[in-house]
Amino acid sequence: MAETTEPFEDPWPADSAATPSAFIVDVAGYEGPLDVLLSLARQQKVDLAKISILELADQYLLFVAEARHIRLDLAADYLVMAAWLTYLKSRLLLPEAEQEDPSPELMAEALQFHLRRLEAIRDGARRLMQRPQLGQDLFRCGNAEGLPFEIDIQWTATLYELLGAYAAHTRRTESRGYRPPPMELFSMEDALVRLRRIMGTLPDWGDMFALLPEEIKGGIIYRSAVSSTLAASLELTRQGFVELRQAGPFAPIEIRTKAKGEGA
Amino acid sequence: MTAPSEELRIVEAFLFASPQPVSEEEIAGRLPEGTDIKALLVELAEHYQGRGVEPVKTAERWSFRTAADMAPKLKIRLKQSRRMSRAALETLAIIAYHQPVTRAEIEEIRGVSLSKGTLDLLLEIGWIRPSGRRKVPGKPLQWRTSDGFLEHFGLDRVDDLPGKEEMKAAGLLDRRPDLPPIGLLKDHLGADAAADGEEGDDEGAEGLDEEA
Amino acid sequence: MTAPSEELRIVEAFLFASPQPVSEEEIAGRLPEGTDIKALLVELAEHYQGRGVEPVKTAERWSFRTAADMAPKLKIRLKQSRRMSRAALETLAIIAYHQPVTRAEIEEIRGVSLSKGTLDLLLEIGWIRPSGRRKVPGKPLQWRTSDGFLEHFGLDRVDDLPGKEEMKAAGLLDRRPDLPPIGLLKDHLGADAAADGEEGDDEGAEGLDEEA
Repeated sequence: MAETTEPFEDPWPADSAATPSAFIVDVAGYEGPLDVLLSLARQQKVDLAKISILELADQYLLFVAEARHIRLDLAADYLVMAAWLTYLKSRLLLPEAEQEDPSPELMAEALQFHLRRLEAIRDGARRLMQRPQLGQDLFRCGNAEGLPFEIDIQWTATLYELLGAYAAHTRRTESRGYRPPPMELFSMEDALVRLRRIMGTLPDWGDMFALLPEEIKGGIIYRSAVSSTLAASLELTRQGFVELRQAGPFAPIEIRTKAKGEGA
Repeated sequence: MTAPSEELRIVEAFLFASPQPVSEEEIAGRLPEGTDIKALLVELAEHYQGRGVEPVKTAERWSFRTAADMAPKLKIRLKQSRRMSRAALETLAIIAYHQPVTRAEIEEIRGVSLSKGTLDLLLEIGWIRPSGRRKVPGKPLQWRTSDGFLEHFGLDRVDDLPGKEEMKAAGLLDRRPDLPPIGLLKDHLGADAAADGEEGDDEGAEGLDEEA
Repeated sequence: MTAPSEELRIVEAFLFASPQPVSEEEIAGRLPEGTDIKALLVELAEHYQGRGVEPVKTAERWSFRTAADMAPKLKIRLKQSRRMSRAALETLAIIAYHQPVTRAEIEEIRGVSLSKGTLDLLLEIGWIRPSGRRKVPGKPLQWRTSDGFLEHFGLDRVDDLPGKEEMKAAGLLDRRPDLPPIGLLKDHLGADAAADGEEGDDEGAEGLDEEA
């Protein structure tokens, strides 16, 4: 079945080029001299290890000679191989007199090895391509949904960052400038503002301390209010806004707005 | 188990390999005419009953999906670390240094109002814990740092927080007595307090920095 | 048929849902420690025997694939497969069987110089990858096949290549010097050899036929 579904072109022209004449016309169809040699060797239809190197050399030299009639620019590789085979052939034909190395037998064996190796690779490539291939014969899951994922957030902070934040906060608080603790006591200024506001509405004498704010009766704040109000009243008297009187020691101090026109 | 029929195998492979869910018409197009597609799909569903994957029909089209209960087992957990915002860090530092401390006190110390998420976040991370209620009107919850906090920051005890003693000595960490409300005084301070409050809102909004 | 174990269901769902083939380590990470992964995979393969899809191991990783004999039924033929030149195919086979192998060795085995586009093409398809440099003068780059190659041809390991054992046994994968005198003669003819290389380039350019 793999044959019928094989989408690759059949890349080996060897079988179709089985006649010698086809070789000559179609030099470009070969991938180098080794390719030609392999094709020629296959024509001997014997095990590549037992191939007749002499016959092979003759066939190749004939091929090159014929090919040169058609293509004078025949590639160097072909000519190198032709030269080498001529040399090998001459060595093989000579009686084994001198022991030059490499011996012609060894050279012939090397050529056989190369041919066998190339054929093995071609066979491997063919078998590889006959395997069912992904996306062509086999399919992976077309719509794999993927793996759901969940993100674990890990909050990180170093001790240095923690202290840094606190220090920054401290610095920020300080940089707001010096802020005295808010005055808890009733200040002279508070008393002045308050007395000025109240006095306009009081036509007659009244107990000065009865005018203090209701909500601060008792405690240190009340006492501060008493003293600051007294001081404020003295100041207002000096300015001529109010009059003060006291019937006797420890008697209530009375206050009233100074009548208009009476002068200071 | 009987060997599956050729038709069933085709349906199975087709559902599996198709890039999109396939309609019953499309399935029929792959099979000899007259094949009972519905029966095949029922057979397929039966076969996959109780397995890790199963054929499902959505919007009139079929596909294989992992069984619903497999989702937690397949989940990939990605860890992502995030840095804390300045507001959260500062809040945490204040709790660490001033504990036990109420929300109102944190706001007072920071001088800005606390965004809602900040304490929640710290609680979720496990760095703070509630610790009883303050015995004042409204009984506000008090906060302390947790053992998780000590562990994360490599501390044995809260007292090991460096600098605390020095800061205390400088009076920087002293809590001032609360002021009794005096109308006039409040009026004087009113404007500044309001301005501070606004700043706090802005900062609260960025309670959670989104940093990669 | 007995109900599949929870572990088997997880393996099944995991292989199915993962966009990439998964290693046995990755599978183990999803299961309780000490689970016999190999036994589970054998069990899974048994279950899918004769069905339309089956678990396969390629490049040491597992995934589901449609059964090979389903091919004709599934063929959609949306895109025509690339046609590779003989040079590209042989080069791929040489890299596959002889890896790691240098460019010079590929040329020696084929007995012809390699056009530039051939390796590029195989690299582009994602079937080969460079793999270190040979420790000989010139430090030539060596080539190997990639996991993508194994996956495409459904091979678990390079050793599973068809006929590899026989080739090895016959000594055909041994490294041998080039035909000695030929090397010498080639050096003499350096200039001509370069011209030949150019011709090779032309051929390489048509290595990939784009057929609609």
